[in-house]
Amino acid sequence: MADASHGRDVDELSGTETTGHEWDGIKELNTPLPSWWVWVFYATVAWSVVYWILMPSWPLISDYTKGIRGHSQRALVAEQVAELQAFRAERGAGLIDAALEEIRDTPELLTFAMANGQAAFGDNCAACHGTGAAGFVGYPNLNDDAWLWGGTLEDIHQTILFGIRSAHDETRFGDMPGFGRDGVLDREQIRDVTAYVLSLSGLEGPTGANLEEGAVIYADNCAACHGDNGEGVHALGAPNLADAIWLFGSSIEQVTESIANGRAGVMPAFVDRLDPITAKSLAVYVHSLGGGQ
Amino acid sequence: MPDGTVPAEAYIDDQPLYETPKKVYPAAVHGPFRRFKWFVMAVTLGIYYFLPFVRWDRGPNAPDQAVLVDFEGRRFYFFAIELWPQEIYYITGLLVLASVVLFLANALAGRVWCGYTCPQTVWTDLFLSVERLIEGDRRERIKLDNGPWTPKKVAQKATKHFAWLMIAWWTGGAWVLYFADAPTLVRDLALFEAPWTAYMWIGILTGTTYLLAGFAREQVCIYMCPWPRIQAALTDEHALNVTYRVDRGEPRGSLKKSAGQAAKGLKTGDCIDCYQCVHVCPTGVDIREGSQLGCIQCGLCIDACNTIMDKIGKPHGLIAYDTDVNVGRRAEGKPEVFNFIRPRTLIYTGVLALVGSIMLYVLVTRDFVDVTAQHDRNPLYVELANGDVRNGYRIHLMNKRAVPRRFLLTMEGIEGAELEVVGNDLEVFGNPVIEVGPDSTRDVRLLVFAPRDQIPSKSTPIRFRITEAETGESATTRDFFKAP
Amino acid sequence: MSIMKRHTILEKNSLLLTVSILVVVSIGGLVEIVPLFYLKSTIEKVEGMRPYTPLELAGREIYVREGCYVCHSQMIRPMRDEIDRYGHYSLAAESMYDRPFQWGSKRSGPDLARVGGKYSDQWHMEHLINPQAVVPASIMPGYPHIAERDLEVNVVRETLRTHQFLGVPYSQEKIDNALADLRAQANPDSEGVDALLERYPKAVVSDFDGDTSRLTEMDALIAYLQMLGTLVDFSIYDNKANLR
Amino acid sequence: MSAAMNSHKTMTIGEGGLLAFIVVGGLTSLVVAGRALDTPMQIHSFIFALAAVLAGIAVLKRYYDRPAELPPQEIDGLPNYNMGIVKFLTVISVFWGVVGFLVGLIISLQLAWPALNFDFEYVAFSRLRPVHTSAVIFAFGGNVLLATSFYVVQKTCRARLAGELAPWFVAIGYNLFIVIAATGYVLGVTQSKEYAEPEWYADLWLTIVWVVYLLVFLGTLWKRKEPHIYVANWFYLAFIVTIAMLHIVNNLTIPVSIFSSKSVIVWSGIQDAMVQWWYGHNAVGFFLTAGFLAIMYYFIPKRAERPVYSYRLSIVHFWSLIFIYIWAGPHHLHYTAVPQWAQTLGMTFSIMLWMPSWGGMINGLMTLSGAWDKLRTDPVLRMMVVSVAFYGMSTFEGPLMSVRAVNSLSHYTDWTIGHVHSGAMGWVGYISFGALYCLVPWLWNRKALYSEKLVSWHFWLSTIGIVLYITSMWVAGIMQGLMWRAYTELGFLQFAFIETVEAMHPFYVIRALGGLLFVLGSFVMAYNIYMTIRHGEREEPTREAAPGMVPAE
Repeated sequence: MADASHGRDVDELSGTETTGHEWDGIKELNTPLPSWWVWVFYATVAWSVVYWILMPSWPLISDYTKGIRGHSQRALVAEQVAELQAFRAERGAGLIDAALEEIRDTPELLTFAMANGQAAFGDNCAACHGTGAAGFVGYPNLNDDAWLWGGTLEDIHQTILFGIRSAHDETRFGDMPGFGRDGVLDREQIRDVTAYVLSLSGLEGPTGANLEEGAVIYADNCAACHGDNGEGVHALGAPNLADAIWLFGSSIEQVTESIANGRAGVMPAFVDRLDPITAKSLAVYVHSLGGGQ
Repeated sequence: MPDGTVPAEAYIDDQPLYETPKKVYPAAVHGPFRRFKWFVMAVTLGIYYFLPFVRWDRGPNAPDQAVLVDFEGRRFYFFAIELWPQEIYYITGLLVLASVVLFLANALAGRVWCGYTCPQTVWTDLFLSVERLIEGDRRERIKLDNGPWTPKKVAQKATKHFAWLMIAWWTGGAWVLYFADAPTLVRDLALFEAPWTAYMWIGILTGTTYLLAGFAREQVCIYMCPWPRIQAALTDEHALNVTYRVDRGEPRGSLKKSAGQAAKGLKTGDCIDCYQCVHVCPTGVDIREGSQLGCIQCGLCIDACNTIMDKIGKPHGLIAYDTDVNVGRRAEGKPEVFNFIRPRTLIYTGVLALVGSIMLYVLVTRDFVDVTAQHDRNPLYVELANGDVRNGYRIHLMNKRAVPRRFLLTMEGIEGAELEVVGNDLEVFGNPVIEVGPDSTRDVRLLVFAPRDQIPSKSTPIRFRITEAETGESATTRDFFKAP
Repeated sequence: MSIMKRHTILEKNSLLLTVSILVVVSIGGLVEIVPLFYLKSTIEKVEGMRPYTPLELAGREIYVREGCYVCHSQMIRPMRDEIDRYGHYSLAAESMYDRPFQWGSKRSGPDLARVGGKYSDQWHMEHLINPQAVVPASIMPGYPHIAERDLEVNVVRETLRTHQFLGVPYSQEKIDNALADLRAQANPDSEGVDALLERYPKAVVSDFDGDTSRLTEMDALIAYLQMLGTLVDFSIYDNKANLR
Repeated sequence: MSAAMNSHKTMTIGEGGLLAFIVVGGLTSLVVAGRALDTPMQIHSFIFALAAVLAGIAVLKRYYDRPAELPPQEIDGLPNYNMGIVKFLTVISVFWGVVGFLVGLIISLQLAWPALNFDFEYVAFSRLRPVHTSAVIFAFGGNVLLATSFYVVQKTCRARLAGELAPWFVAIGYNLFIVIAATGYVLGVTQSKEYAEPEWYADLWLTIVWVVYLLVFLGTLWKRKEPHIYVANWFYLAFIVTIAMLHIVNNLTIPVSIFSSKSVIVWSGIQDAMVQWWYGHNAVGFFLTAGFLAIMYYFIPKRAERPVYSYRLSIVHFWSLIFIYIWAGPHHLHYTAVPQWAQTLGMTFSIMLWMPSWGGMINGLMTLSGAWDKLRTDPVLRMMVVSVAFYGMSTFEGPLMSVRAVNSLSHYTDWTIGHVHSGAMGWVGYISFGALYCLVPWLWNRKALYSEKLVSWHFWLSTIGIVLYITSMWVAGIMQGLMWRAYTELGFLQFAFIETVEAMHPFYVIRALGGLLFVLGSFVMAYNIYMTIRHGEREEPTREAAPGMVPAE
């Protein structure tokens, strides 16, 4: 087995020298490395070096090497998002001249308005109305079919643009006075009218209240805005009192509070914050949530 | 430690760290296997290079390229078949089919894939034939490589590499044509108006083709490719393999030596040790050493040996496709058997037929319409002024035909429920009808109104169905109706 | 003497071999990890980050216990589609109080980095109890036991103290009031709400599981989910100052 | 030293010390059990206490049963190998393998049919998945590594394993860790760091066990009769040393109380992420690669009876592999909040890792040149060669997936799962099966396995299983990635997330089928190994049993 001239151990099958060691019958050949292996390894190293030069790579004492391409993933994605937004704006250009109904009834415009409106809603409206537009006490649920200021596309668009009791000149006002606070009604009268208002939607009023008294007080003080049968008036932002929906709550305490101290929820005007396309999109989106009339 | 050997450290660095492998100079060969290889090469390369230009009419709204991977539109077109992203599972089926086919081929005839159809083999063969055309056959090439750098050598080498690069470039070019409309892309490429990714891919594939087929060649098969190892593990003793018939060939010797031996009455083999089988081998192995890693079983040594056998007047088949079983049987003096139908091949064929028919079935009965629903998560339901309850859904309709279609949307599960699709006026008997454009999807917002007294529970299972009136094609999806 | 020949020294000395291995495998980690502690650019400057409230922290432990991280990532990558789907890409600063981090490595379910405030408490509760009841195609397991089980509060203070020891800004006041804060957050009518909000601005106070009479694990988990990704004030966050 | 003590029996320092350790440990566990602040801690400290009692009895029994003299280092000039421990570890490896694969099958079925979670917390997917990963990596893989390392280090050093009780402490202690870890996951005890989920007390315990393991291994190397340390032992050593380093750094936690199972990690957020994936990736690199390359370096040349292909390739690829591997961790954090410089390093080093990884593949495969015909007849060798092929494929796919552009598509999807399983089932699984099939007849003095035909069955079942698994996951992952980033013509996302979940269903079914075949294969192996141990070979062995056998114990 051993090569006579060199005293080296050579594997018969491959004709390669071994290292001369043996572990539990295992020997090692002294085969040189395949050249392609070495060259591909060098190539990967060279490629890495180039990559390090181009891109942010090595950490230093107070900073890291930025790479000569000035690459930044965050800058890149900001560009991509801006591009996408520009693309969408271009696609949405049709919204500028389209009437709101037209937007709703044209699938391409609607798809755009819905997606755009949804994104804008999350950014601008969700804080008060909730991300699902289900509202909170004092902040109307936009999903249901009760609308203080009207639920047509045009009404919603108006409300979004100019707000309610907002600082904008064109905003809409409605005044629900504090009948107790202002001394218009006394405690007993408030109790009676509370019972009457609750009875309009079949709810139980405070004990001991006089419903007939309440009806009279209602006719004198409330019907002007809320209508004779409590059906409400959109133009005044006076809610329907006969339905199942209560913005400020339907408990005796809550209704009493509303009558005694009044209510004046505020919705900001968005006309200066949103571009016309987005405002229209929002109107269509909110309308589509289900309550739109 | 065996005595008398020198310890490793004494001579460990006598040798270079790495060595360049001995270059293989395959010689030209003629015969049926060579002709078959030419044929396979022509067919496979022909398909590869020209398939992108084949047209297939799909109507006005779809591309007319027979085979197209449309990343932008996220569609895959293969003649009459069109796949959407969520149908990529067909590819799983194809991959499984491909591996079973490979297994079956292996059980029948070993590494036929390696020998004839593997791209590495095909392109290496192509590059070799170009090399042979320009630099001459084996002997000339060896002489050229060992000779000095004469102008003629420079010219020959330059021509060869130029030709190789052209082929490689064409190869890369053909690749990108599968991803866009081929004639347009060819024009754009020529006018340098194509997207940079196209040039990048062409560049990458030109480089890899040039390196792999021009230089790496058999090294890929010997060191890098996993299939030879798996193949060797999957094969069995009935599979056909290119085999040197030791019993007939040995003891080998030159004609003269054999004649001498025969004169002495000693046994002589048919192998005249002419080395033709080694010279024609594209991976440079000596088939007479038995089965080995390097052999891709292309059969060229069979052609070479048969040519020699003709010349010396001996029968063909000293090297032949043979099985291990027959090697054993001949040694025992039994007749040869070729057992192509055995449990293994039957199982493969069975699996192949099964997977194939499942895929065919799925493909034939493939839905051209689909619907999914997504319930509003916030709020789950809305109570309306009159006490009714409303739920909102996002309905996603898919029309996989190349024509616009109208679907009737209905809901089962709650009596008296009303459906309203936002911004959609079409309806039939109170049920919305939604139009979806050709080969596209549409999202609509659906509002479902249910009278309070008709709602059975807090969470009522419902089912949406979309139906195309003319064809009756329909699809359904499950969801729930939520109530307080 | 070549390197090859020198290698025989290592082959004959196991201790030297051990030490050499240790040195060779230490380098990569040192170069990649240590700078993350001293490079100022590693964590962005943001407004709004605060440590978890005791209830959120308890919810986070349930999130960890149930193995939510196995299927849900909390890391929105700076890619167009992820920003569209989930919101602003996640900042390093947003997980500065996360021990351990919950970035995840697989999305069998959607990313949760900004799930806070996206869905209603009620949806979360129904979904956690029986996911298929609200999302029929979901493959998520149901976790009804979370709604049934009372929240274990016996190591709340110790947990906060351990975080404090490791440098999380939990003041002594926060630790002292940990239990009160924990209860207040799950009951909007309770007295401690104002004090809680003072200690933990932007904390979401809600009756998460719809039952104020009990403090369940569901309360804690939903409280955690509802605050995810809501702390950083992106209206004043300077994207350009933190490019990387 | 044994000659001096032939008259009367005394306890060795090891025995006495271990007993003292057991008593102290047991008492501590009881105290903790009594005052535990949560149920899992109570259960676990009772398990520890019970283990201490049993271990104490075992040590004492062993002491009273043993002759006064300790086992000699050599008998008639031949090393007196300690094979009892290897036998124990071999059997327990098979057990954990079957358990781990089975849990994997269960969770894959849960993804296809979520009703199989039964709304029961202890079997929910999210709690069982760490059971699966830990069972296959640490319980199955770890025990195979312990078994083979104890076998290989003895054989290639021609020396008896260092210590008498220490190896048993390592083996039993390690498996106690597994039990604590697995029961912990089911009970909800986890620190949520992938592949490092066990809580502080389990980590502490593993640290003790691991240090003893290193000492046993080094001790045996010190006793070696061969002048040089064999290449397999370099890899084992790198595996043991590096895993110790990774384990300690990644699990630096402060318990909220020593009576509570909960702890708080010292790293936070981004640094924790970096440490975790530095650990996680190198658990792959040093546990599942270096450790199993060591197995390859012994069992393939041994089984094929061929010399190792290239000594110098061993050197070059060993050092380049361990140096480069450690850098590759950040490729798990591409596009995350980790600074891009770290991602760049992770990616480039992953690319540079390609050839060092393939060095192992070349050395494994080319060792078989000259013995290629043996593949036709020896199903065990067949398994090992396919394992090396899978190693080659996954170490090519790995660098590919570390490229940021590819990773942006593949990350978070099932492509990663497919990649991991081609490495885990193909490479780690097959090389382990091969080693176990080699070891069992050698250890129990059988001429051959009970049935080589059953090995073929195992091979075929699991190969088809792997093909189904990786093709389905690969395609599924790409589909998922493409669907997530698909936009409509109007520039809005095309698919809701839940639609991508729905589209995964057929793939999950195919994957579960693949898993089922793999599990069936492991049953066949368990039966075959059981029958080999009980009865020896059934058929006439088709080939000679491996030479160089030394009677066990």
